[in-house]
Amino acid sequence: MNFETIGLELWQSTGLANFSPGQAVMMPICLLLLYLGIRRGFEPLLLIPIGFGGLLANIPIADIGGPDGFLGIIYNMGISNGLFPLLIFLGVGAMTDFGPLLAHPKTALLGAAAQFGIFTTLIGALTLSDKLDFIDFDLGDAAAIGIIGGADGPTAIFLAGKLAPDLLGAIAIAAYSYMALVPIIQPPIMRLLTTQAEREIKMVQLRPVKKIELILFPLTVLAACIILVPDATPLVGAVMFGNLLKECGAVDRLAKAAQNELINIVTILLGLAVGSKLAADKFLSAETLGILFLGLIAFAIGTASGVLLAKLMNLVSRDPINPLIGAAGVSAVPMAARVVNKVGLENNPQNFLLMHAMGPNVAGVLGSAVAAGVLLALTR
Amino acid sequence: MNFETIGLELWQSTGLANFSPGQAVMMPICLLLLYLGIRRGFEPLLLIPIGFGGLLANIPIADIGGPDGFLGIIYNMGISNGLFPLLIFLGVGAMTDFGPLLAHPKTALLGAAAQFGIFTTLIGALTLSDKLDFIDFDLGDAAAIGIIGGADGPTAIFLAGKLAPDLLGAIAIAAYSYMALVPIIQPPIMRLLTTQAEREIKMVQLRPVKKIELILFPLTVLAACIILVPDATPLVGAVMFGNLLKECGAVDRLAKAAQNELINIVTILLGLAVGSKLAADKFLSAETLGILFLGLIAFAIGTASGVLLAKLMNLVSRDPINPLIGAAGVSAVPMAARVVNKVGLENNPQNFLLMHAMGPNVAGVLGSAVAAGVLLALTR
Amino acid sequence: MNFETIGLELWQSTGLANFSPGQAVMMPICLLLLYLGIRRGFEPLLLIPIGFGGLLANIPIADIGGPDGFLGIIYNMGISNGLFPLLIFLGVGAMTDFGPLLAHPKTALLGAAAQFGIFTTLIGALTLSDKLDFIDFDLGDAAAIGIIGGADGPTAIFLAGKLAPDLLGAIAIAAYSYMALVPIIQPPIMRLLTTQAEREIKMVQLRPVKKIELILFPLTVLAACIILVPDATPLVGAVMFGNLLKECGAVDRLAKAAQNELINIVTILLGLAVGSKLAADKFLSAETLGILFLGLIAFAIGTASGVLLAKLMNLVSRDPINPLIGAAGVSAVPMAARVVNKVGLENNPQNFLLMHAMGPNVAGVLGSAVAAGVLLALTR
Amino acid sequence: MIVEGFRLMAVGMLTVFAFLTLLVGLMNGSALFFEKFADRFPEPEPDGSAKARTGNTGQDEEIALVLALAQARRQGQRV
Amino acid sequence: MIVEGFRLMAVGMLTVFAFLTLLVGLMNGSALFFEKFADRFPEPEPDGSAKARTGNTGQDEEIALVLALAQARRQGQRV
Amino acid sequence: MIVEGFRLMAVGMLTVFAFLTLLVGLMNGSALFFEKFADRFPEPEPDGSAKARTGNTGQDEEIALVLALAQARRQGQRV
Ligand code: NA
Ligand code: NA
Ligand code: NA
Repeated sequence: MNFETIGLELWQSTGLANFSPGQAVMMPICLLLLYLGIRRGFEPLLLIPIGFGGLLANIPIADIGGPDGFLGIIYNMGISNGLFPLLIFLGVGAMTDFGPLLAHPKTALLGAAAQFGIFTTLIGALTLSDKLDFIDFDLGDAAAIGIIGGADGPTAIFLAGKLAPDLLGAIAIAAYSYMALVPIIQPPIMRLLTTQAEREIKMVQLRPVKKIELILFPLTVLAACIILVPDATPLVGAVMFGNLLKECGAVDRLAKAAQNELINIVTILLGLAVGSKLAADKFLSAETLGILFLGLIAFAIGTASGVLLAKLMNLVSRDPINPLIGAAGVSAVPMAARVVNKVGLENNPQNFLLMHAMGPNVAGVLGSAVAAGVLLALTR
Repeated sequence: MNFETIGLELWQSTGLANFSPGQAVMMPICLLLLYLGIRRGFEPLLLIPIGFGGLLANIPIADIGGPDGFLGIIYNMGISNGLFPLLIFLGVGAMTDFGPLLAHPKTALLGAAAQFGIFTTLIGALTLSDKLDFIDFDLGDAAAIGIIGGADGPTAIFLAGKLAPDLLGAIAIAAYSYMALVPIIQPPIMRLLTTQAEREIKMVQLRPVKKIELILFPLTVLAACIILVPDATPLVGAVMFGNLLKECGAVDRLAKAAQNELINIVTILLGLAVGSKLAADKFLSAETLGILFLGLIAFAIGTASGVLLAKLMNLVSRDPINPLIGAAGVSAVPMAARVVNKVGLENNPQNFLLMHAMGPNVAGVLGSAVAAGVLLALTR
Repeated sequence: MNFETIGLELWQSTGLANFSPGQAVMMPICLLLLYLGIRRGFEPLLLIPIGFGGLLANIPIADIGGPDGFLGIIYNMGISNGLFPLLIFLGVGAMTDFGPLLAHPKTALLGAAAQFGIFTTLIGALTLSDKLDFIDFDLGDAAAIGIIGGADGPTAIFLAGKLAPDLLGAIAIAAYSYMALVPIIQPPIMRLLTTQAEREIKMVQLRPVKKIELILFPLTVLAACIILVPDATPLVGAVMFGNLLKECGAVDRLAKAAQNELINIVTILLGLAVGSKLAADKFLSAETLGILFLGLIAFAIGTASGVLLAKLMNLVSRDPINPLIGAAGVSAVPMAARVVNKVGLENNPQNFLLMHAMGPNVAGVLGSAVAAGVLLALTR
Repeated sequence: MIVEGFRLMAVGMLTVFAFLTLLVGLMNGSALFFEKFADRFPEPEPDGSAKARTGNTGQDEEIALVLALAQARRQGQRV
Repeated sequence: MIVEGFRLMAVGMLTVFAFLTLLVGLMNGSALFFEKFADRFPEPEPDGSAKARTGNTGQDEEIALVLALAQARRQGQRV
Repeated sequence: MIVEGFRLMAVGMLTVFAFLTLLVGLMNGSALFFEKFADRFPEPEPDGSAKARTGNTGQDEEIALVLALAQARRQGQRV
């Protein structure tokens, strides 16, 4: 035993002696995510596990995000194969009420228009990759970046896990951060594209929806998806299975399990595993900046597209649609619908748009799942 | 970009253009399962997930039931290795009260007699395979088909997953459907084999059972199973571990977890994964018709055997046994016991047989688990 | 069909005909564990699943603990890769209040001193292996045995799963049994090393702790661990992630999931899987006796070290510390803190030491996790 | 490759609109159908009596009741 | 192979009956035993006081109480 | 190999003490810091109003309320 040797050995085994510059940079970034989640209420259910997972993944020596590490094991158990995002979607379906959409079907089209942001961003990513030497996205990467515009965490994680696993960390963070920032991103665009008169439009009250319609709805959606976009059926099927459990009334204990224990446990595991992709060597790159920039564009264009289609529909439709609700088509359920409600109330304190906005809001979830299916099929 | 090419490509990527005839036939069959589960109350906890899983498994292109698909992944995680049925059994054990059996031990024999349906059906399957050119069952297939007569979902899925994975879908559906049909299948047989006088037999009231007997019971059963049929110990052990958690009183939080979150989550996953075996190429065959036919026979023979043994026991026993309770020996807990109660009340409105029927009912679970162990050992 | 052959075959398939002597010996040992858990309240949440798992693992023919058996599958799913103990630790973190430690930081050192038992025992194990021909421990084995002195189940299982899987059964049983025996092991040592006057020392009331301190605490601990002992971050990180979920106030549904469904389900699975290591061929050996003996030493030395450091601190500290609380530094949360409280009350019925003892108690959890990290790094 | 991006946009937006348009049609059709045949699909009462109808719940309750009775009887008759 | 089926039936039904017969014997034995030595295995009171006996629950309650007190104290003393 | 054991003890106990000593320092520092700047980190009220501050809970409640209202409206208006 040589004390000098032991001392040196001790020092060399510390984290301090082994920090890479990248890891040192990532630590405050992950702490920022935790701060945003805890203090600012930015999607805390996801950003807190992701941020903490990011801390763990950037610890020197321990290699917690590696294939034999704690987070790497969870990643391989449920992200690389797509299982966890689908189980989350199952729980989301079991918590979602599609009644407002059934009460006013044509607002579903607003949820289609908002997906325009996805594809514009995809082209933007390819252009960026083409113009800038230090950024390099292939088609799969571009598709996974575009899906940020879907404003749907599980869809983005599912697609990124399949098409661009190295970008998964940045994509997930962009998706959840911008979803949390919807109250800041959307209102200026909504105001810019609408007149005061349009924002004051009162919509006709929603018709009552029958229980049998609610029960058949998940099967209807699945049928439409099978007929037109079979590649989207894993995502759409998971949501709709959850929704059938909820609506059918015969299996309440399974519905409650999907809404609670299943989604909570999987959220913890999924968040940690996504955090493992914040390891410095993957996250710290020009690509990440590009992804954050492109994600913002995606949200903006999606919002604008929804609003503009609503205005277009008013040209041909009998019952007027308040174009603000088009902004909810990006999904970001239920935040975007709340933003619509808030902007509506600013213009007319008696104009409650929340339920009207829930229609395009949930349709946007289906719209992005379908877009993800198309992208998965055509870029694989 | 050529619009004609895109149009063709789009069309070729639709589900409509890719439906195989088999898949088209399976869709209404799966919808029927959902209808039976939701509207008719046919074992909804299982048939709804199975039916929905069947829809997903028959979607063209998506290959959701394949090894890399959503359902295929779940299947390989918990059905092919037997884990999910055992965890369900653990939860079943944590929910089962063996008190009625302890209060009247000899009714356990009725749960043994009812297993005669399993072995008759096994021979029937071999005979069918022998006589009909278009049906081909090997010994393992026949054993897995026979176990339908055990009227126990987890046991049937466990055994079929090991011995006849290709037939798993048909076997699970037959098992759960006939369990739901017990109120239709059993009463005619019960009435045919008993006289009015027999059906009116009143049984002596059950003795009180001590807590210590309930605590020792799971260990007693495990001991008997180890001594005689070690091959059945995974199934019997899982039930009895769950029951020990429930009865011992020292680990209520584990018992509640087994009764709720664990069994609910696993039921969702197991149901979906079993549904993956409804893929047309596996399900649509003469074999499936054979299985449905044989399964019905199995239930009928099991019922008859239970009733007949009860009559036989009355020849030698002091305290008379109402032979109706023999029918509960098939298991199908607690449906078969309820049927016994109902038929009993038809003949004597003061004769409550439910608790008396619970004895053979739960003994039937053990009986079929033991039979499954024997079959597993001798046909592997 | 030859009846004699069938009879012989039947007999040969029974457990009775196949019991190995070792298996026959293990059965009463496992029953003893169940008895201790159920009737004596010895860590029932763990010892009941472990004992039952041990019964299953020692059943002849069935090979339930083997790689394709029920328990073997669970073992490979979560013990060999360390996942289950870490998830348990996550739940433990979500249930632990570090307020008492924050209120009186320097008592953390008592949780450091108590780890002396770990390393003494390690050396003891190496000495035993050196002196006795029939006992053979390598360095990894000795480290895993030493960690019994950490008095922390998940840490012990995590480390033994990595360094000495064959000894896992004995190590887990020693750890949990001695944790349950803390009320018997510790008081004599505590009384021997302290004077009546010392045992009557009243400590100053704990200062109030701010919410923000509680929220930052998990991040502080993680930071200290990253800086000094990155190898311990999987264990420490899991506890602290759970604690952050609890304290941050923004994700109550995840915190509740970690405290309930996640930890309960994982406890069931972990207990059964640990039980699989009670298979006779691994458990019945001179090594097991050695482990039980060494584990007891480890607890005793850990207790003594904590008490002695408290006395030493009183020589230099302003506010006096009741040396009894040093005994809580072994962890065994919260049993050891309760023992301290009880011994304190014996000497002064007005002297409530429980909250003061909780500080070293939870610090001991961190201390043993750090020790485990060092051992993992240096013996691998 | 940017050209490929425009192709994806065309295919993708077409598909998304086709899907949701089809869904609008199906939802409208379903609404009309159940409006027309409302008498053949009676709504469950708002007080949740629908739940009582499903075999499952009712049956569990009955069994639970009987088991509780049995337990009480056992405990009451204890010497 | 049908012959093999009959062999399975013989072995299987024998085993099932042997198992459940053994179980009947063990249950009857256990009932007799605990009847005879009822005084040495007192039944827990029906009001569930048995649960209070297990160390686990009692201990958790005590700890929870103390923790709650501590929390209250901390919050009460806040400036 | 026993020598190796003593080496492990030295390294291990040193590390454990270093870690917990560092932690003591950080905890004391944190206590001092938040004592000094207590005005800039107001404590949430003991009645748990802190929870109401996090966007999440409040938002869920609002949505839940609206959904409940909508459901009630739907069921009330049913013909
Ligand atoms: Na969307
Ligand atoms: Na049965
Ligand atoms: Na410890």
